[in-house]
Amino acid sequence: MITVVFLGKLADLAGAPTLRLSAPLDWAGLKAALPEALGEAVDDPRNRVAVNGALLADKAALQAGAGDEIALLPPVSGG
Amino acid sequence: MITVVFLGKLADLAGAPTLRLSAPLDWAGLKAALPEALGEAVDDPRNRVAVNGALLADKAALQAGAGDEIALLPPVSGG
Amino acid sequence: MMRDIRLLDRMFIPGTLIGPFTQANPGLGGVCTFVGEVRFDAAEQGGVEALELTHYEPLTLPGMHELADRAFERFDLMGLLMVHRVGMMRPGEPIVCVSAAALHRRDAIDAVDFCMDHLKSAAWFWKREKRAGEWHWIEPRQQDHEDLARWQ
Amino acid sequence: MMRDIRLLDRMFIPGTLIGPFTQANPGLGGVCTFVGEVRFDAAEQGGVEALELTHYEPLTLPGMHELADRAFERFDLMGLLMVHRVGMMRPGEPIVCVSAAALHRRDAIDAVDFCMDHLKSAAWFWKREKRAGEWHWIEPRQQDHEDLARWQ
Repeated sequence: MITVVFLGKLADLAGAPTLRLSAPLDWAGLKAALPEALGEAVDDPRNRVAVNGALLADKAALQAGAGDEIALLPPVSGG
Repeated sequence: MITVVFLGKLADLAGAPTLRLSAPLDWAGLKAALPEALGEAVDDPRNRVAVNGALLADKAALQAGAGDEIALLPPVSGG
Repeated sequence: MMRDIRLLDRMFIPGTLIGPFTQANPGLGGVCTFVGEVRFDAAEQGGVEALELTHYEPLTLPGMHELADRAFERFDLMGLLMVHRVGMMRPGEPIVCVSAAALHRRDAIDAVDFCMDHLKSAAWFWKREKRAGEWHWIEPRQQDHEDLARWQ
Repeated sequence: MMRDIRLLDRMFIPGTLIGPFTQANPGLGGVCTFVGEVRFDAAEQGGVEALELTHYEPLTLPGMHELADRAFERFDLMGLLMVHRVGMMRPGEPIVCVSAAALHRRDAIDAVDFCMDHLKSAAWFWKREKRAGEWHWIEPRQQDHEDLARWQ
């Protein structure tokens, strides 16, 4: 299984802070597994993606396997 | 009498923090009453003069009477 | 070199951090400290009832350490303290404390300014406020982006 | 509006001033504080044994009040604390403490920066240091003049 973590507004859209999906997943596979509104939102270039704490320069290059954690990160809003 | 207060380096030159002189005093009178090295030093445009806590825009306009306090102020060096 | 970078999930009292931090940097010329608190905001704007700060563990603390590294490279510092609250907070509670010790005040003040601008709009935090019972996500203000751009 | 401008002729502990100052400004967004200490300087430079700060009563405190007035005019402040030591000090002792409380951090940080630059080279203080038993008058550094010029 792969854990998907939603931060900020994306957690509201997802209705939960995390989701468990079957491995493996590429970017198209992840989007297909998400509700439509959320799939569109994560495509927004302002939303970043990290795998196991490492930010991806190019989301489309996502490759995640069993035990990996994918984080979907909207723009930050700090202290 | 008029009290003359020397601050900073001027106190070193004067050898004392204050001096009492007879009233009245104008700028020429004050310089004449000071040791030569000190008289020259107070002429330096970087050294300012205050009478009773009010800075003089033009030292040459000094007019002090009995009970007045003249302060001779070298450039500041702060905290 | 004193370096103290932390995320805290409960209330803290800045003075209890700053005293020991200052003591730990003997020979310093100056210490600059900024403490940010959760604002109340006016009742007519629907006063803030609570603030929640979410972070993402694998990115947030490492990001603060990278920011500290950059501050040490950019300024001549003796010590740096950077503490940020996460979780649920009430108005009036401290949310962030940055303190920099240096031989000269310019380095201390600028380092605090630099760290605060980056924490405010370039660190991995997501903030939402509760007003009149409703949660609202907060975006960095235009001013925050302009402040950040000063360092680029 | 909290405003506390003082000359002190004995040792003070900045934390004992900053805590009450922060408490006195409820609803603030941030507090920036700078504390300057008497530096030791390296022994090879003839380490500082003592520092004496002379002031001229009729000008020094009124000058600090004018500086505070200008800070309140220039920045959007809720409170300002400005405390300066005079007299004889030893290395490691606090010599100046400026703290500004504001709704937004930019005002708090800039007000402290502004006050410090002016206290450092445009306030009525004369400073001398004792090194190897000899007293030396201190002049503002070139950097101090450049810092001051930023505000003009």
